[in-house]
Amino acid sequence: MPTIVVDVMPKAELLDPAGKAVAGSLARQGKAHISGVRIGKRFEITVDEVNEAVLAEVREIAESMLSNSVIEDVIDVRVAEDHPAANAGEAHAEASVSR
Amino acid sequence: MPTIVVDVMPKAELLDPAGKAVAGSLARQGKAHISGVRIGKRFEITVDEVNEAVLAEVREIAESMLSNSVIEDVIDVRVAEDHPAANAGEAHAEASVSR
Amino acid sequence: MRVGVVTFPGSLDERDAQRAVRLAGAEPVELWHSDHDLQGVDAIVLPGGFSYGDYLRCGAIAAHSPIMREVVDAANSGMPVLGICNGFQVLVEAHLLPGGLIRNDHGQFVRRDQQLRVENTSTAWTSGFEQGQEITIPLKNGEGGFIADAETLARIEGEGLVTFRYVGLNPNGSLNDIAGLTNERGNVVGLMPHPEHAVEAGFGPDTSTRMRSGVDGLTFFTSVVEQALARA
Amino acid sequence: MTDVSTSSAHASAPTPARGVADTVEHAMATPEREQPYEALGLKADEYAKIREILGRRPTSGELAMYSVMWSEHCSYKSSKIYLRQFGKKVTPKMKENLMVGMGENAGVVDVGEGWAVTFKIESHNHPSYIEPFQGAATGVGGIVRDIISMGARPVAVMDALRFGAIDDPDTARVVHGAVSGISFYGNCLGLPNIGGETWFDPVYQANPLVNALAVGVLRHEDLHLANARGAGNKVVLFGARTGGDGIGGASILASDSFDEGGPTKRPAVQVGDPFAEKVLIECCLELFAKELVEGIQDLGAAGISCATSELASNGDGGMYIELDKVLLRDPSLTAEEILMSESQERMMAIVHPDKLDEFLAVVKKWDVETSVLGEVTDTGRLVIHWHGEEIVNVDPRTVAVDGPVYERPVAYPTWIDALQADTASALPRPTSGEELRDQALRMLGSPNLADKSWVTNQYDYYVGGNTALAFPDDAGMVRVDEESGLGFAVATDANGRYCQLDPRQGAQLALAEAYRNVAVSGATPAAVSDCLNFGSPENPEVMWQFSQAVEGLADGCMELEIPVTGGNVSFYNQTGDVPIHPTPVVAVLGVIDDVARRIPSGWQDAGDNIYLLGTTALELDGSAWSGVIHDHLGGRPPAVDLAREKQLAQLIAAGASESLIASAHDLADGGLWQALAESVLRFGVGARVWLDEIIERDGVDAATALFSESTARVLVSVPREDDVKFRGLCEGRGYPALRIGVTDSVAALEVQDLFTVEVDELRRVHRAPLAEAFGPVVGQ
Ligand SMILES: Nc1ncnc2c1ncn2[C@@H]1O[C@H](COP(=O)(O)OP(=O)(O)O)[C@@H](O)[C@H]1O
Ligand SMILES: [Mg+2]
Repeated sequence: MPTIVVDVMPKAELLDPAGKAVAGSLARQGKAHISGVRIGKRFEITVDEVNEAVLAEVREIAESMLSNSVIEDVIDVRVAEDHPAANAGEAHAEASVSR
Repeated sequence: MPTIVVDVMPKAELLDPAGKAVAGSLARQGKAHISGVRIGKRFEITVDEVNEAVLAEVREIAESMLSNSVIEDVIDVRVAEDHPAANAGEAHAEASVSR
Repeated sequence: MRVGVVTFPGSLDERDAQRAVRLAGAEPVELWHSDHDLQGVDAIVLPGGFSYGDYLRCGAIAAHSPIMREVVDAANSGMPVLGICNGFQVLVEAHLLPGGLIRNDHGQFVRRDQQLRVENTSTAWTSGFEQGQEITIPLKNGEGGFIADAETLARIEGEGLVTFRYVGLNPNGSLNDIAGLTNERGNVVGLMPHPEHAVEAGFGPDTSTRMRSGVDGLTFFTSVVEQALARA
Repeated sequence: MTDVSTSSAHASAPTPARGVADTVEHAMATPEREQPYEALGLKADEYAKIREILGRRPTSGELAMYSVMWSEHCSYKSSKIYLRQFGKKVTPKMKENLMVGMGENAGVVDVGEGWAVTFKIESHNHPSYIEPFQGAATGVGGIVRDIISMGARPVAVMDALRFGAIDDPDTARVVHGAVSGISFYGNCLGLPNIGGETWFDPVYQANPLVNALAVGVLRHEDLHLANARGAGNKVVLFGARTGGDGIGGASILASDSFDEGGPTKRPAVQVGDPFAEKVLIECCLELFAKELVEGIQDLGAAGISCATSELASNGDGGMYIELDKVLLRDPSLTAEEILMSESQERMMAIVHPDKLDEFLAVVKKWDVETSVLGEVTDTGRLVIHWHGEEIVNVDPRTVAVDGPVYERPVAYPTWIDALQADTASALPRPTSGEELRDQALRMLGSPNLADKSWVTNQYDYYVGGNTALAFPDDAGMVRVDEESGLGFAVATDANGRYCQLDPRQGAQLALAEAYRNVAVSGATPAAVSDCLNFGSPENPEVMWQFSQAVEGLADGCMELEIPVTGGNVSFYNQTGDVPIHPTPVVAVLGVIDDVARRIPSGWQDAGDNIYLLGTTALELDGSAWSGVIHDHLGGRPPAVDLAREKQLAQLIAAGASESLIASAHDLADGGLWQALAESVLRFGVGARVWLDEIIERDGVDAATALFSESTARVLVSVPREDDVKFRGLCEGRGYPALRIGVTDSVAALEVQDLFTVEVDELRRVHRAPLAEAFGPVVGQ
């Protein structure tokens, strides 16, 4: 069954203590190339079919429930043509879908 | 500064209580097209530059620190050429990187 | 006076909230998440807990439940609503109160007897306190970090919406030590600490003189009852 | 993948393809087929026994059931012959208040006023090492389901934890994971955590112990037992869907010998969903309250195999199940995997057909998924079908009750004589005030005597509004009845060091300490549950330790006249060939008429008199002092005198009922010094103490007075105005009592003529070890 991927990230201007904690710990381990970490969520939503109506519905859910617009942004809603795990190692195509 | 995106998902064969709770709520709200939800994490890691060594380091961190291999899989580590938020609305290219 | 206490699947402190309502001299009324019926109550408490497991964002799924549509309408027409901990998160997710609540900055669940300063005594739930009074209320949460963007924060402070501030120790990284908020109208109040756990001597927080004897939380409930009496 | 409708090309061949059921018929037709019994943990003779019972080879489904149910974990095959003592060594008084004894999901104790309390402690050690967070979380989930199945409302949890050396690089991982797992699951269920233990010792390095305890309350008439009676009654599975969790081993069955592709990857870990469990609790309580179920059984280890065979064995003996009715999370699961799955948050109910609709309505109200799997029969057989074919046909008692029983070889450990001969009495003891102070602070700041707030600050003890005592007090206490104030208290204890020196006495010391901890809270001890953590039963020396510990515990309970109501055995706790110290964790439950009369463990007022009840001997073997200061373990643990413990408990109860006692704190690890320091630290009230009378009366030196771990001792503070009465009470009962100090408004602990420590310094030292090892203490 097709999967729609929704990516949600904390708003850039707000605190992300969890990301900060990971970045701090990496810095303490001497990982000098890494200057920042932010932690968001990735939703994999299995749908029975993909069409504009379904996509519109998922987009709506992404805005109203999967994210809280006061503190988070939905940064992407797209159809995963393949599960990324299946094609790790090669560039994979995902059709990005506008919000 | 360039960003490397790391996607981590709960292992497919394990229970994902978070996804289950969201799927249950969507079902109660009558969203009939959605049959399943799984919730993972999306890390945006800012690095000072992208090269094989940095990527290797991030891959290593993804496996050892950003995920718990007993219950989660790192499904993707890739360079985000543009912040996806910046180009939502059009197909965006992300170079996927093998694990 | 009848005070409704909403139970969501995963609510935990609803019986404590009912007890607090009773000890304040009012009648608790159980409200069920999937109903649309407020049963004619005069005020509402959204209790603490982990509604729907709180796996997505705390309070997020509960904010979409049927009863919340009624609660939002009632709140907008002035009914006193108190959100405690998870209830506060639900109020924030339902946009009845500004800002957001995120994972504690230290990443752990924390339980402690928390000192608070009462910053606003003109709300439905705080009129029995003195301005600036310091009270001790148990706190227990994993996601109590209050955040808002700079503009919202300035507005909250400017309009005096901050109702409680952490004193002595900020247990979760909340901006400006914010522990609780009210809306412009003062009928809706939300806070992370648990006043319903400080209503009965013997089961409350430690005080400076006696173990487990603090009852500062009772004033939340007597405030709303006394105002109702005054109006009647 | 599991597709029985497609007739496989191999269907007629001796080895069917994966997914096609190995039916009873097929098993009869292929008697010589090889089966992977060894990989499933069965011995050759056990496998032969199964063949003998069935009169044929088992089907792979039957093999799955027997292998999990005959495992050490489920069958108690090595421990059974010893555990029987708990049922035999009983006096009439011990049975008086026992509503349900050993053998059921959890024992039930009558606490008066029509109320009963049920409690049990269980281990989740091995899963908690592999994946500490989920392992510990599901440990809490599992024990709570045992409590629900008795018809009780769970009202509290506790956790007894043992980790490797505090500074080992792996310890922080296990501690962070286990503590946050317990915190997460218990907090989400709304169960106050009211106490437990946290120990560090290298012997638990790759084998942490995570023992979880749950307590439930019920009205007498609400008591339910899990059994399947009444032919025609429905067997219903409800709760979470069945997935591939915790069946690592079971995949062998489904693959190794049946499939050319090799084993599929099935995880050995289970993921917990406390929200699902919370809903399940409320759902079960409503089902019980509306009398819609005949019985409910929780699904824990061995999942459906266990629930069906136990329910059937405990009832009329027959059951018919259609396994393909089980709701699956993962449709690729085979029948064998479904039988063995340990997916969490599931329950099985026996429902009268007339009540099924109402049952389903309640379950629906709570959004819990359900499927009717089959019904109770009077055939005496447990018959399981898979898509219309019979894959299991067994006498359920042979699976659940009449499993193998071993009398394993027992050998007296040759090393123990030398160990016992190496007494700590020979170690140099400090004499100057300065030395004593230095050692006292080193002890207070050692991991096992240090403040455990790093752990306990992550636990909610407020929820429910009935918690009268919790950490850091000696016992947790919860109100049962809001009108009368009736309540219970529970404490858990075990000292692996003592048990290593002498497992029999060590077990009795654990019992004595838990008993004393309950007594000092003001409650009257009433019942015992235990979790026996040991090494491999195949090691005769371990078996000797086990036999000694059980005997000691059973004898001790008889002397104290409190029954063992249930518990758990965890074997194979070892790293390589090295077993852990024997660690029998003992939980004692007590009853108190009114929790308003509970006794605090620390000083709240200046000017009270401090009494030491009991006498002190040179008993430093196995002590915290010998371990911390000299890294020494040898000799014989302190003497136990259970008659005195009983007398002491009665004395405290009498003092409490006359409200003569302002605080009471038991003496255990770290001796008098530790009890004094903790009494100060509880509320920050200082004290002035003198040792000369102890030294004189008991003929000991100052170090012994401070650090000895002699038993049957308690520190009590008494308001001045009650002094005469209190002395009278002690004299009247012939219990030795010495006034050894007064509480003080000066924030310091002064041991007269020897040393003084400011409260701030005590606090700093006490708090340091866990924070240094695991990061800042939240909320401090
Ligand atoms: N893992 C834990 N969970 C809950 N409470 C704990 C835990 N570890 C220690 N405690 C609590 O901390 C306090 C001190 O523990 P401990 O020194 O072992 O007590 P005692 O010596 O009286 O048995 C007790 O109240 C105990 O219940
Ligand atoms: Mg104690």
